[in-house]
Amino acid sequence: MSPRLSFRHGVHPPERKELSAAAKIRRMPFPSEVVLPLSQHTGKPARLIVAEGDRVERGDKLGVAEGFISSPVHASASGTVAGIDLWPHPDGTYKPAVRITVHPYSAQAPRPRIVPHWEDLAPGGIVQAVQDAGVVGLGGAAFPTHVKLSPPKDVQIDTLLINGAECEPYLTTDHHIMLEYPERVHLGIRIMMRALSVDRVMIGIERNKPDAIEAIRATLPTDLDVTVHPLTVKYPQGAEKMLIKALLGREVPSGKLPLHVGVVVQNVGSVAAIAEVFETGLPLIERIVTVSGRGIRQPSNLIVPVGTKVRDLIAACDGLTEDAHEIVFGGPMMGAPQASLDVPILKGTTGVIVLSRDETKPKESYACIRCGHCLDACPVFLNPQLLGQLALAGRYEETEAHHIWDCMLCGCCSYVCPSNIPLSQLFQVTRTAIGRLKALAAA
Amino acid sequence: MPRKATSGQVFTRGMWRENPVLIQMLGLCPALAVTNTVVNGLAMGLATFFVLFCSSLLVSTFRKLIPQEVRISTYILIIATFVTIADMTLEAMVPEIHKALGAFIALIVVNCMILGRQEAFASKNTVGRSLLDAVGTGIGFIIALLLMGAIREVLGYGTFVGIPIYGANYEPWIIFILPPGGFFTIGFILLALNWWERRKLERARPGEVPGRIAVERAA
Amino acid sequence: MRLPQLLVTASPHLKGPDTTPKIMWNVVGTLVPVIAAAGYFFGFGALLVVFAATLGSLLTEWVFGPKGSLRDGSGVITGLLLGLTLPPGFPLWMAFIGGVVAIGFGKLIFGGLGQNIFNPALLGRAFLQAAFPVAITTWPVGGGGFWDVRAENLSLPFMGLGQTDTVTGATPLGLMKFEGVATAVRDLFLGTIGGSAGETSALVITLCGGYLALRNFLNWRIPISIFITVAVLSELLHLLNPAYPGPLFMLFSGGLMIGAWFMATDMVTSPVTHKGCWIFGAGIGALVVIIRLWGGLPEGVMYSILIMNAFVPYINRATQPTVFGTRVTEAAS
Amino acid sequence: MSGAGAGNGEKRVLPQAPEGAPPAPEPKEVPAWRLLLTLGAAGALAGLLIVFVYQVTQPRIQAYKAMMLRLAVSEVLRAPARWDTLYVYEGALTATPPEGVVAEDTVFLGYREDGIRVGFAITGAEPGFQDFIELIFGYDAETSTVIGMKVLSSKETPGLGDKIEKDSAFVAEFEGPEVPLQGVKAARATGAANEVDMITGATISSRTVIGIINHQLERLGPMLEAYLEEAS
Amino acid sequence: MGDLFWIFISAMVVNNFTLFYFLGLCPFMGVSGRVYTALRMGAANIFVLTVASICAWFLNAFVLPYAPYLKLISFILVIASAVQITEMTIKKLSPALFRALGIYLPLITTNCAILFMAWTQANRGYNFFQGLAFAWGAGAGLTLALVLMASIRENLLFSKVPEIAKGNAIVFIIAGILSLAFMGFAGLLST
Ligand SMILES: Cc1cc2nc3c(=O)[nH]c(=O)nc-3n(C[C@H](O)[C@H](O)[C@H](O)COP(=O)(O)O)c2cc1C
Ligand SMILES: Cc1cc2nc3c(=O)[nH]c(=O)nc-3n(C[C@H](O)[C@H](O)[C@H](O)COP(=O)(O)O)c2cc1C
Ligand SMILES: Cc1cc2nc3c(=O)[nH]c(=O)nc-3n(C[C@H](O)[C@H](O)[C@H](O)COP(=O)(O)O)c2cc1C
Ligand SMILES: Cc1cc2nc3c(=O)[nH]c(=O)nc-3n(C[C@H](O)[C@H](O)[C@H](O)CO)c2cc1C
Ligand code: SF4
Ligand code: SF4
Ligand code: SF4
Ligand code: SF4
Ligand code: FES
Repeated sequence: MSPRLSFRHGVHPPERKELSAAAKIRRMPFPSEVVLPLSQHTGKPARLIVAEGDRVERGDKLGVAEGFISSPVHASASGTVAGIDLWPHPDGTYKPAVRITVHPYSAQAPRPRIVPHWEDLAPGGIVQAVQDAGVVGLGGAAFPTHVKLSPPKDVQIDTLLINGAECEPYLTTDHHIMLEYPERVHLGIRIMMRALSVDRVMIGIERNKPDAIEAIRATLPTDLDVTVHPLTVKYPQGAEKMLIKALLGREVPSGKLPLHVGVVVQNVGSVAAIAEVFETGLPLIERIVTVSGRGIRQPSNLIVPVGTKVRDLIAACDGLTEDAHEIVFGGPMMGAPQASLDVPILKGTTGVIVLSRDETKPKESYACIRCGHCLDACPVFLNPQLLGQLALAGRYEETEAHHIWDCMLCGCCSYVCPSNIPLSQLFQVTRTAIGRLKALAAA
Repeated sequence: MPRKATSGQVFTRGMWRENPVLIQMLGLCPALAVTNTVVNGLAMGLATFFVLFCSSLLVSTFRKLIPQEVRISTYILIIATFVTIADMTLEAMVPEIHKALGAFIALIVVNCMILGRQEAFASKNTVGRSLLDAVGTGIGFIIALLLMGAIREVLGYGTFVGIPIYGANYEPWIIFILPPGGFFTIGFILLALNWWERRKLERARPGEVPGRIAVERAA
Repeated sequence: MRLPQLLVTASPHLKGPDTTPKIMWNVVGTLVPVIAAAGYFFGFGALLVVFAATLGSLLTEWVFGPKGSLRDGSGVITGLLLGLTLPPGFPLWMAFIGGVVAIGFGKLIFGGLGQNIFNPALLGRAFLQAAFPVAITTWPVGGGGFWDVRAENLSLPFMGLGQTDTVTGATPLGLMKFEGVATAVRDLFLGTIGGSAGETSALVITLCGGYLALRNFLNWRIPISIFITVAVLSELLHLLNPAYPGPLFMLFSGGLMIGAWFMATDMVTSPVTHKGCWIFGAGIGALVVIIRLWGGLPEGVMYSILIMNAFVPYINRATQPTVFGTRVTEAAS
Repeated sequence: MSGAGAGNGEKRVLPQAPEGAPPAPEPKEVPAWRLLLTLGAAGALAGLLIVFVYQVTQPRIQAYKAMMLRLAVSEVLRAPARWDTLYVYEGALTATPPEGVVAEDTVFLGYREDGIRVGFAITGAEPGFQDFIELIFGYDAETSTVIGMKVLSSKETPGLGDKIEKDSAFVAEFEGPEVPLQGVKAARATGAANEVDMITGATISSRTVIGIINHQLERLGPMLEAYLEEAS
Repeated sequence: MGDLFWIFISAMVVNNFTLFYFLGLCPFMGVSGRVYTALRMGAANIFVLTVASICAWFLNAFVLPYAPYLKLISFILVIASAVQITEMTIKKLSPALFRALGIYLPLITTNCAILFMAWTQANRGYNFFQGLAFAWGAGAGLTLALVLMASIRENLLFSKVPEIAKGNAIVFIIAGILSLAFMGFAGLLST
């Protein structure tokens, strides 16, 4: 038995993965319209290069990367650009998006293209190809992957961590990728190892996915130093700092990045996406999404064209149940609630969770009783109790002194708080406010 | 620049509206330490009154002669003199009370209320006005001490000026003559004053949220 | 498709099982056996005292508290615990006043649930002890049937115990302190002794407190550190001078058990950090030993907890957790 | 009104400027002799007043003190006709201590009308429940009994600890018990000659009273006996 | 030695100047808003008390036997001047220390706690070391009360204290509760 790999604190929410764990990945039919926001990733939005009325083929560029920390956006279906307008974005705002009316009779076959042969490419070439393909992190943050693949010269990366933790309840996306496409994951790892010139890879998978662990183990390449590590089941095991702590025992310094401790963390989905780029030559235009929760009739794991509206996704899962109450993009712990059925699935959307009335949390909250449960839950060892009070009192400078910027908004504190105080939400709001104040001060 | 107060105002304001203890929070320690009975409070009040009155008289009389540089030392010297006199007089006349008040008579010397009145008023005003001010402030001080003493004695001993007022079987609330009771009593008085003040505000301006004012004040 | 009325709330969208009222009502539930034991050992009068204290608490909460605050259950705990710290023969009107003071000046004046600094129940008791020191140190002698209600219980409001010249039994601590007589530890453990209603059966209290600790409704570090400190200090002193009582006596006598399990652990008035809880508990333990052995009063649990309550804001300040990744930064630089 | 915010203590008029610096720059220089003169005049006036009042009040204060002492001594020594004041000096009692030294303690030896010694009156002080309890007690060295006790000053809790002076039953306990005294709870009294019933609810104050007497006698007892032997 | 220890403990907790004798309440109400300020105020208090204790011992031993009626006047004037002189010395020797304590010194020099300490020390006839133990006990007690109150008040900033209790009322009530809690130490000297 391998050692218990974990981090301190954290919480154990009900997993509820059984809803979709047995559903094999299937492809959903193309919807009649897809909506592709130009900002689907961390960093600058892509720059538009098509106009209304243009005909586009599946895989064509709609926008190009604007600078290094940016990523292009590609058409996920063949059709006509019906409009370029402000469209509801999963983050709750309206953002510029390209709306494509899907050609109803198209075979949706991409035009023939050259598949780059990764073994012949220098690391820089791989990075370029990854950027051109618009690959971003599929683990949720949608950070452009090519940036992670090009570490600064002065840091030495010694380990590549593959994040297969999938600690969020309900989600089974990464689970099924590992279960059904283990070879693709390994191919992606090979490519990344070449791009990063590292020779050690560790794959961390939570123990609640024994079949995925088995599948990945069974297909491990024998010529490389790639190892699989079952992890303790605990949220947020998949957060990169926690993963690094669990697997390597290293602590990423406050305010620093994993590369400062010589590590790059990549989600299994992102790795598989890289492999696909070099298998098919297609850019990142579809992804696997878990649709789950008691509010959906048929929980599924679907291959979804990026830009599909939730409405269509739900229809592909037999629709909502009577008591469907809340729709969340991502997992229920960190995911964003959606007010509209028109928001599109993005590259970084790991799942769509439809919570029924009895799964949503109670609304009534009480005064903080200083129980300290939030301190026990916080994986970054903050004092959410104090931070919450400071935030409520508007004492922003002190929140900064108490490391509000180290908070990863994982929601553990809110989850355990018996008084139901929306702590992590408060921190998010406070950080936005601090940012605005600073911008004002700078201007 | 506020208007110069009339003589009447000079006389009455210290009694209640600007009561030195309850409103200005000056001279707190005697107000708490010796008010476990009405009589002690009264004796302390009278002694303080005497010192305040005599010091104001002297300071305002000689205000033009006392140079800035040594004025504080001079005031302290004057105050200390009268306190010593009060101390010895009380000891000779009412030794029992003198014993009950203990060191707190000597502490009148540092009672910030007295020095404050010299610095803020007697050194700048005529003898007449200064005496009016001293009498007003002194009465205010006595009122506060009597109020404290009455509450504490009635609850803590079940007597008023030594006379039992509840009959024999009353169970006294000893806490009120102990130190915590002193703090609680002035706390209660301030609560009552605040409540009264807010009620007045609410009546004066119906519809307005009085909470805001108090929040500003507390901030 | 049917357009549902969508709920939009911030993440996380899941909520842990514990809620504040649930914790509070659980504590109320675990107090039931303790109260039952008090009734068993002291008779109906003890139950009346608990009832009067609770009535005072709840009425005050209802009249002056925020709307609906009775439902969260914390006011009930305050009343019950206050009642359990009083002698079974305590005049009911005084117990009622204690409840009023506990909630009014222990809790509501600070803003209500969660915002008070001092343990309300103990504040209520400290007030009563200072106001009516004789009544609160008048311990009934045993005997009498369950239904015998003492005359003192029913004394009229604002009136004293009367000149009935009550025969007072002594508590084990009083006996020890003032007359050098030790009580058998077995009696202490089972509860067949004199004392406040809740100071009796260490067995029942430990079982109930242990249940709360297992469910994480109280921080076990606090009682444990209290017990360890008291045991170690009293063992050391006992070795130095056998006239001092030994650790078992110290642990099982007086209000230490109910204080450590139910009162020091009030989350509102104890530190939020684990390190803080250890310090808090150790402080209480040390103060208990100091007051019991050298102080003027036979029992010091109540004062020890109140004093340490006053230190809690400072302890919280001083024991902030070390943020993830900051130790490394310091080491690296 | 109660704009009296919490910061009031800082706002009030301070004896000196808050920065602790000398007074702000003056418009015109005041010559030093005037400063000294002012202070000197004030000092002289103050001295004069004080000395005058001192002269007037001192006799009464002294008289009162003497009266209190007389009352106390006559109370604990059952109204003796006269008494000697003895000083404890270098482990012995003496009626006339050497000039200029401060005696460690004083005791009073009382005589009846017929010249027979009643006993010693001894003072003592120890911390009680709140603060020091100071008392005087009469002691008959021949029979080794305490013959009276009076509390001179205490700050014990009214209604509880102050019973040591106000509860006549307790005070009467000290007429006749043998030393060393033994404090007991009324319920457990055995009737032994050295027992003193303690006050319920004020055990600590009672014990302090008993303790003061025992400790003083432990210390002074041998001296008293030595003095008596020498005198007879 | 034991004697000195008990004098210290007595002045610090059993008969805490602020909580039982109500001394130094004005600075207590004024500067107990922040822990940092309270700590510095406490240090300044200990400093002035030390100076005052030495002065009082000196006066009591050499001056008052000859002129008892000058007790009050001499205490107040000598303590004030001595503090002034030490203050100027500190300013020269250690400007940093002066900055930390300086602004509080005038505030407390003529403060009741200081005078009471000197007065009581003289009345009880303490010798030099007993006097210092008394002064430091008193200073430690003042600091303790200040710091506890300050940390509680910092915490109170987060509480929804009812409007009528805001300001001084709640501070007095907390002081009352502290005083009540410290009653647990009563009698600590008697056994
Ligand atoms: C300016 C910038 C540079 C970054 N550089 C790297 C990098 O070189 N290597 C890397 O692993 N991650 C890098 N990141 C990404 C973060 O480490 C992290 O993966 C991203 O913020 C999302 O993390 P999450 O999914 O845990 O929230 C960078 C982020 C930013 C904002
Ligand atoms: C609280 C929290 C939990 C996370 N959990 C996971 C997870 O279970 N699996 C995962 O792949 N990424 C998770 N992430 C994101 C990772 O930190 C990290 O950004 C990601 O693994 C990097 O890979 P990517 O760039 O390929 O997405 C989590 C982040 C946070 C802040
Ligand atoms: C407010 C208060 C005041 C007290 N005052 C005194 C006191 O003045 N003298 C005293 O001996 N005990 C005093 N006590 C101590 C208790 O009454 C103590 O329990 C008692 O001395 C023990 O005696 P008992 O065994 O006869 O009850 C006081 C207690 C409290 C709570
Ligand atoms: C474990 C636990 C212990 C508690 N102990 C007390 C207590 O000793 N006294 C009290 O008044 N309330 C107690 N409460 C109730 C509640 O926390 C208390 O009334 C708050 O202090 C009110 O703000 C307790 C609650 C819990 C969960
Ligand atoms: S919480 Fe983060 S790590 Fe876990 S499944 Fe979701 S995105 Fe992945
Ligand atoms: S949201 Fe922030 S404060 Fe709360 S547990 Fe997560 S990291 Fe800690
Ligand atoms: S979990 Fe909630 S109630 Fe408990 S300390 Fe944290 S914020 Fe307060
Ligand atoms: S003596 Fe000091 S603390 Fe007391 S009232 Fe006067 S200034 Fe305030
Ligand atoms: S009133 Fe006491 S220092 Fe000012």
